[in-house]
Amino acid sequence: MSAADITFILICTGLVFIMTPGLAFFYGGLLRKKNIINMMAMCFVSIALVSIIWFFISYSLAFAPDIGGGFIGGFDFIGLFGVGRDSYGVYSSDMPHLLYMVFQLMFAIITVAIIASPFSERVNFSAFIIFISIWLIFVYSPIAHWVWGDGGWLGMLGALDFAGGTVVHINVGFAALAIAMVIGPRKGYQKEVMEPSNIPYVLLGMGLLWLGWFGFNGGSALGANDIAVLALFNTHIGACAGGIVWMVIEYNNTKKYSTLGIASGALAGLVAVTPAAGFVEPIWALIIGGVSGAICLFVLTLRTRSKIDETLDAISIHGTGGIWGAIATGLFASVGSSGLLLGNLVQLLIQIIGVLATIGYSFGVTYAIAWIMNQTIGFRVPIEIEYAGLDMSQHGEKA
Amino acid sequence: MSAADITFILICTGLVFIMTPGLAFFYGGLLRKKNIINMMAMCFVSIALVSIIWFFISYSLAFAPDIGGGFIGGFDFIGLFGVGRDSYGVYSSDMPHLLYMVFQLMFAIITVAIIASPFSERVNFSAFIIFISIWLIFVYSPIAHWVWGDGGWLGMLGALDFAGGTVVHINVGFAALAIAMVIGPRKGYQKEVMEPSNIPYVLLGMGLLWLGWFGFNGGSALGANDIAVLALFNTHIGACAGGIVWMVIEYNNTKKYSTLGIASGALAGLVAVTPAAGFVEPIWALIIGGVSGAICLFVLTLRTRSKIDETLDAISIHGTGGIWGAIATGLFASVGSSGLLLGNLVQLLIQIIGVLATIGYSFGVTYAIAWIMNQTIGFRVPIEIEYAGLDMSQHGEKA
Amino acid sequence: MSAADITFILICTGLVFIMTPGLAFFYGGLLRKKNIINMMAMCFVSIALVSIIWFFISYSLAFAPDIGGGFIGGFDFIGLFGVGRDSYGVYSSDMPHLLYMVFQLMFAIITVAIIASPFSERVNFSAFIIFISIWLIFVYSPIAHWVWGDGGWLGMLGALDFAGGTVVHINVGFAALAIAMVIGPRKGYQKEVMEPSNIPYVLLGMGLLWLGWFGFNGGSALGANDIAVLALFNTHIGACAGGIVWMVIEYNNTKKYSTLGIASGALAGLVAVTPAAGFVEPIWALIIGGVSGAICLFVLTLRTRSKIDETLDAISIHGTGGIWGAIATGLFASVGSSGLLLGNLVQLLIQIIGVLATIGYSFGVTYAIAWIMNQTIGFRVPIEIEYAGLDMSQHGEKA
Amino acid sequence: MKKIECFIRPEKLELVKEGLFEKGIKGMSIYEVRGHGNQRGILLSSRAGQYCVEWIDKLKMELVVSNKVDINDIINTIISKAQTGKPGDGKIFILPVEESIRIRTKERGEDIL
Amino acid sequence: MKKIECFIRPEKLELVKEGLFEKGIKGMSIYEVRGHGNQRGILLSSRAGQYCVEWIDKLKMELVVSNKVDINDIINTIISKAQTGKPGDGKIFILPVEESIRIRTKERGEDIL
Amino acid sequence: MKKIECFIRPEKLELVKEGLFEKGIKGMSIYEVRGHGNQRGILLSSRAGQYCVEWIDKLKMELVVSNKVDINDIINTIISKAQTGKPGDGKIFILPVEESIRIRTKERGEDIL
Ligand SMILES: Nc1ncnc2c1ncn2[C@@H]1O[C@H](COP(=O)(O)OP(=O)(O)O)[C@@H](O)[C@H]1O
Ligand SMILES: Nc1ncnc2c1ncn2[C@@H]1O[C@H](COP(=O)(O)OP(=O)(O)O)[C@@H](O)[C@H]1O
Ligand SMILES: Nc1ncnc2c1ncn2[C@@H]1O[C@H](COP(=O)(O)OP(=O)(O)O)[C@@H](O)[C@H]1O
Repeated sequence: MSAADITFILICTGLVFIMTPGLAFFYGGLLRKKNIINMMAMCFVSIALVSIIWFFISYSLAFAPDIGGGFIGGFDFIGLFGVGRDSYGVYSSDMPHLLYMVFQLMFAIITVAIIASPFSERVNFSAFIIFISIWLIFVYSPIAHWVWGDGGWLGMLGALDFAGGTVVHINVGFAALAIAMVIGPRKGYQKEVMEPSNIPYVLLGMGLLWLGWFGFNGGSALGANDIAVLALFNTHIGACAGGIVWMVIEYNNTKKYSTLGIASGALAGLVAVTPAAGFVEPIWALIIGGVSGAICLFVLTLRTRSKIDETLDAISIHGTGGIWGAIATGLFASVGSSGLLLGNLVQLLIQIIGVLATIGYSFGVTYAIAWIMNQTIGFRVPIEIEYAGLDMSQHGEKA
Repeated sequence: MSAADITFILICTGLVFIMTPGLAFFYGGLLRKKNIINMMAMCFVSIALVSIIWFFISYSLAFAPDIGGGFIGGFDFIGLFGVGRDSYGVYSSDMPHLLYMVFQLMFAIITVAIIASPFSERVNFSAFIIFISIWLIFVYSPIAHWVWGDGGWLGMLGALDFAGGTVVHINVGFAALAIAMVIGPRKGYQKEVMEPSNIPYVLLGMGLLWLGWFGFNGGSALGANDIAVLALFNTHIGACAGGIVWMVIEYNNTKKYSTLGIASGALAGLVAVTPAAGFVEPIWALIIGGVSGAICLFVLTLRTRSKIDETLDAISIHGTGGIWGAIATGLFASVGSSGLLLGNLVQLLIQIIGVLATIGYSFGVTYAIAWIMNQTIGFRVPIEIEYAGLDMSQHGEKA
Repeated sequence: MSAADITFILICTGLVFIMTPGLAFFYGGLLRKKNIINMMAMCFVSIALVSIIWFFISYSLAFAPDIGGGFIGGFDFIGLFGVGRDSYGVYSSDMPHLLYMVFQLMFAIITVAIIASPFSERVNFSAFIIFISIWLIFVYSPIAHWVWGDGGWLGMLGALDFAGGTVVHINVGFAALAIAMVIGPRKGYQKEVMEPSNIPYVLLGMGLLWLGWFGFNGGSALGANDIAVLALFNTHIGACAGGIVWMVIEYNNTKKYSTLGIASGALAGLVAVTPAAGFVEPIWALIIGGVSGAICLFVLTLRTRSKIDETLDAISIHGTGGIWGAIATGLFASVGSSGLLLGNLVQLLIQIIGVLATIGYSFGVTYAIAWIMNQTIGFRVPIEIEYAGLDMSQHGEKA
Repeated sequence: MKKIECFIRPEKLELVKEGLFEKGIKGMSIYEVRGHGNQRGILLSSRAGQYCVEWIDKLKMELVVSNKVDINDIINTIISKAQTGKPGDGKIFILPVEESIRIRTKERGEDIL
Repeated sequence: MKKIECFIRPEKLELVKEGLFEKGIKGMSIYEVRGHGNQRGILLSSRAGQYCVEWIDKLKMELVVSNKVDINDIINTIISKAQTGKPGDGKIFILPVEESIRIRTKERGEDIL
Repeated sequence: MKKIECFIRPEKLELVKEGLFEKGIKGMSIYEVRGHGNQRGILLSSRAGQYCVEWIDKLKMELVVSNKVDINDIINTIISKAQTGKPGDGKIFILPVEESIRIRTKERGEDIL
């Protein structure tokens, strides 16, 4: 075991943790004032609930030795049985297994919190709680297993995903799309003005997300080494490029420097650089981030014109940026791996398989879960409550 | 000396530092808008003032070699004399003495800031400043010495307190109770509505406190090792369990998912797990946190029905959670120590002695200091000012 | 290479990063509500833009081997050519060159963001973007080279600047003064009330700045060692002393405990201790910080009575505190160096040369750039827009 | 000229506005107010249990209309859009206005409305 | 019917409200306003020294009362609760109201108040 | 006595206030309102493109003046200070006031204004 690596991953765990409170502010500020608490509550309850389910079952399903042909982990780590202070060489011999587990937990939390996007401003809080519990077990855990689990099929195939482009971003993006399609748009969507109520909150959230992402991508090197450094810098420069590109395109259209545009572009850059962070040289990270800013803005514009009210655009940013990032990794990988640029077409194909498999599974299974829940329990609050805002009715609180 | 341990404790020092600004937002958001700045000022002035007193006298009283039968440290480290860049083997040979000192300082700061609770919305700022200076010297320093100081009697007795359950939480809880009893309730208490004015601030504060607690408990291992990992995960899972339990109980009563409830429960969990963090297996941390959510909510409910306006419930959360945590450590300790569950009844008795001694000293001495100050200088602002809010009168500022 | 040092500097990079979002809140809260987004946008765009220019050119100008008699670096590192995962012994053999580069980048970002001060509430956003791009290349890069660059003349001369007193603070302070002089005061300056609109934001910003400063100064030791510890503690105690001194002086004048005063004093302390952090014993850090609180308040008072609307007082705090800190380093240095107190008058003279050279270059060149831009593109928005606020006109957003 | 002051539920604003537009009224102003009346207070959550807020957020809409307009028609429009039938729907008050002036043009009288 | 508009100190709100309740008045609305009058401005702290805010936060309470109510009694109640005797206590204005309507029931007239 | 209600652009507040001071008027109150009228909505940026906010921030200034004051003079002062000539400059309304009382002293009538 290495004290330096333990230090590094411990701190990175903290950094990834703070992303979820950051997301609460990022997302909350984008909604109308009457629903801000509801969004923050969704993020904070995700922290608590995901952790407990992870403890008892999800970590095992994702990271215990495979039992289903690369599809799902077994029950060896149920209740964290055997996950202790010793290292577990399969994942890292430099740190206690417990540390690897809690670092991974933070990824699961933020992923589940991002999924709050399509639930914004219209959904019963009980239904949200039930949904995310099921989703964590049946969607997140298997996909995490495929890519990072011991014996997961995508990992075995050689798919490159440095810090969770498929597991986190593509997954959550398409899950969000499926949910949005099932539960339908907010009342008044595309008719009434639904203004972002607190842009400083969005920027506070962005600051914390950006900081946290250093832990997210840097920590994914699982050690304090040159790859961690590369990943951190790539993360940063990708975010910068994404922010500038989005801002410039928006400026061309509107002659305004939208601050939300800078923040959204930086987020798009961060997402796209995630799978590539430790595999590419910085110049490619810059390009990946910049291109992501353009693509995500394009998809977001299409989305906002469509009937699909995937309110906070997990699909347009996480979904789209995640796909582009996964493919870009297949194109530009050169550090400890090789992509198309180094003549390795196979890698690109593997990446595409990873993307398609994730989209298919995530969208399909999420749609099914959401559809069944919608038919049975039902997601939507009554229309008067939707108009009056969820903060008062669901939480008895006012922002 | 170990560079990895130095890194770890340096960063943990930063994490514990950020808890106090976090507390400023957590506490500030719970008060009425006209007093929010006053609360934040109490927290920020605590940072500055405690540091300076610590420099000149308190660190010595707490951590210099014992001179009073285990009760108080001597004057060896007055003005940080001899506390330098070399390590001091009594506390840790892995890091400079200066680092140990500043890490401990951050604990003193947050403790003093928590004590702002019973001063909320009614107290002259000058009186607050004087009070905390005295309290740091006469209450915090001795109790820190008992538990952690070189030759402190509770430490010698074998009391287990991983990261400050007695020194920080029980101590501050009962001190807050004593103060609340001396200075009396706010005008209009239990008659007028005293609504929390900014729940997003509470959640921002909670996010920072939670993050900081990783440094608080993790750093208390004083090294980047498996115990630090254990402490960090226990901290996290205890908070999660506390948050869920409180939320569920509240939901049963009110059919609302109170976001303040999630935050308060998580805080209760964090408090209770503090003394146990490095001594128990995760499953016990989860149980300690969950039970703490229930107990603290119960005590808080009693408190709010009582005549005692301990406004932000340091007693109900820090006091109560701290007692339960100290006892639970005596019950469930099994890592590097053994509690009742491993047949060690003595440990439980020692824990109870620790709890009682801390309560007695903290409550008694704080009551005496507060009583004398109240008779002489006086704490309360005139009633018109109390109604108009302290921000304008004490600070000339508006939130 | 050392994993512990890599960990430390990676985390410090994150800490310095978060200072800029912190500054967005610190500065934003001091302005009127109609301009808060504009200020935050200036800070966030600085992050993105500086990073990209740094990548392509500025890092090379500052840190590539000297080509101009100690005045400027060459083009060896253009596009980060050759700045990779290996260490570069000239700056540190303990970590990848890439890490040293990104750590330095964060310093450049915060410096450029501080310069938003004189642009507050009156400037076209396009002009700001153009200005900072030029300034980074022609002012920041050379001065960074002088002090820290390989072959820089001030560094060769033996000037002591632990973490950027001259490069960051004096530089930005006098640049801000020059800009303020060129673009002139806001309409209504000294006639209308221009109240700080959000003091909690200022305090949130202060909390993040303070935390980040641990990375700023601590990380400047470039390793997790006793000097890093010393620097961190000196940073903290200097801030505390500055905060208390400013608060007490203000209290004597106004009988109010201004929270902005505590925050500003702490900032003054942090600035002054920056060049000295790793060179002086803690007691001197405390004195440097405290004296800085007094001097900066004095200069700020003069400034607010003058016709110069250097709105957020980069000159009074960063400029003044930076000069005092640089000189104080020459007086009190004793760790790994020696100042006047140890009889080394030469050091003091060198410090004074460093101060004067920085002031001269920074003020002169910045004035020239600003003057030319003002004559050509023009900085000011039309007067109606200035009255209506920049958030709507420049960004299409409302806080 | 008359001034119509109406206190409505915040969530009804857009509906009322649309209704007035259809009647050709477009000059109006909105205030955020807190009101007290027949509606029972709202229960909010504190850290332990609930507390009752007696002051309830309402919007007040104010429109000055010309005597040429059928005021009962306006009132009926507002009522039809703002009504839920539960306590708290609010009230409408009619006040006399003696003069009105458009700042932009200095014009006076009913026609500027 | 009359409309009573009174500007009061924010900290007096609850007292005035209680006083009105005792008189049987419960329909009222509150606005947050900033006012100017005889009261000198308030000194606030900036980073250096103080500045004077001329606009002072006040609450405006508005209640429409029926002619059946003794309006002087209401005025006296408000005064007795809101008075401190120092400049800034505020003013009460009485305006005529021509009609009032309850949105919930479409009822009109004095009796809905 | 008359009540002058005027809706103005927020950035004109200080100018109007100064103008009124010069005329010897110092009692006044300010409300933050959102208004609708001839002014076209404002375009704001969202994450993608722009959206139009129809409700525009305005200030409403309210001043009750004594009959001894030349009301046209006051109106002209306000207009001269608040006018930009572009839609959205706002309107002034004059309402009758029946009585006014100073809370501090219980004095009544025109002289307290
Ligand atoms: N007499 C009144 N004067 C001023 N405002 C009133 C009056 N009566 C009602 N209001 C306003 O109308 C709102 C709704 O009134 P309420 O009595 O609760 O409903 P309802 O008219 O349906 O019985 C109140 O919250 C208050 O803002
Ligand atoms: N003529 C007026 N028109 C409108 N509002 C007024 C008028 N006079 C006073 N006010 C309101 O009443 C508040 C208190 O008035 P002020 O003159 O300061 O106190 P006092 O009535 O005790 O002399 C002011 O802040 C303002 O909001
Ligand atoms: N009839 C009205 N009743 C109430 N408020 C009005 C009325 N007409 C205008 N206003 C207020 O005045 C503001 C400016 O009016 P607008 O019609 O846009 O400008 P202009 O008077 O220059 O044509 C509006 O935003 C609204 O707040």
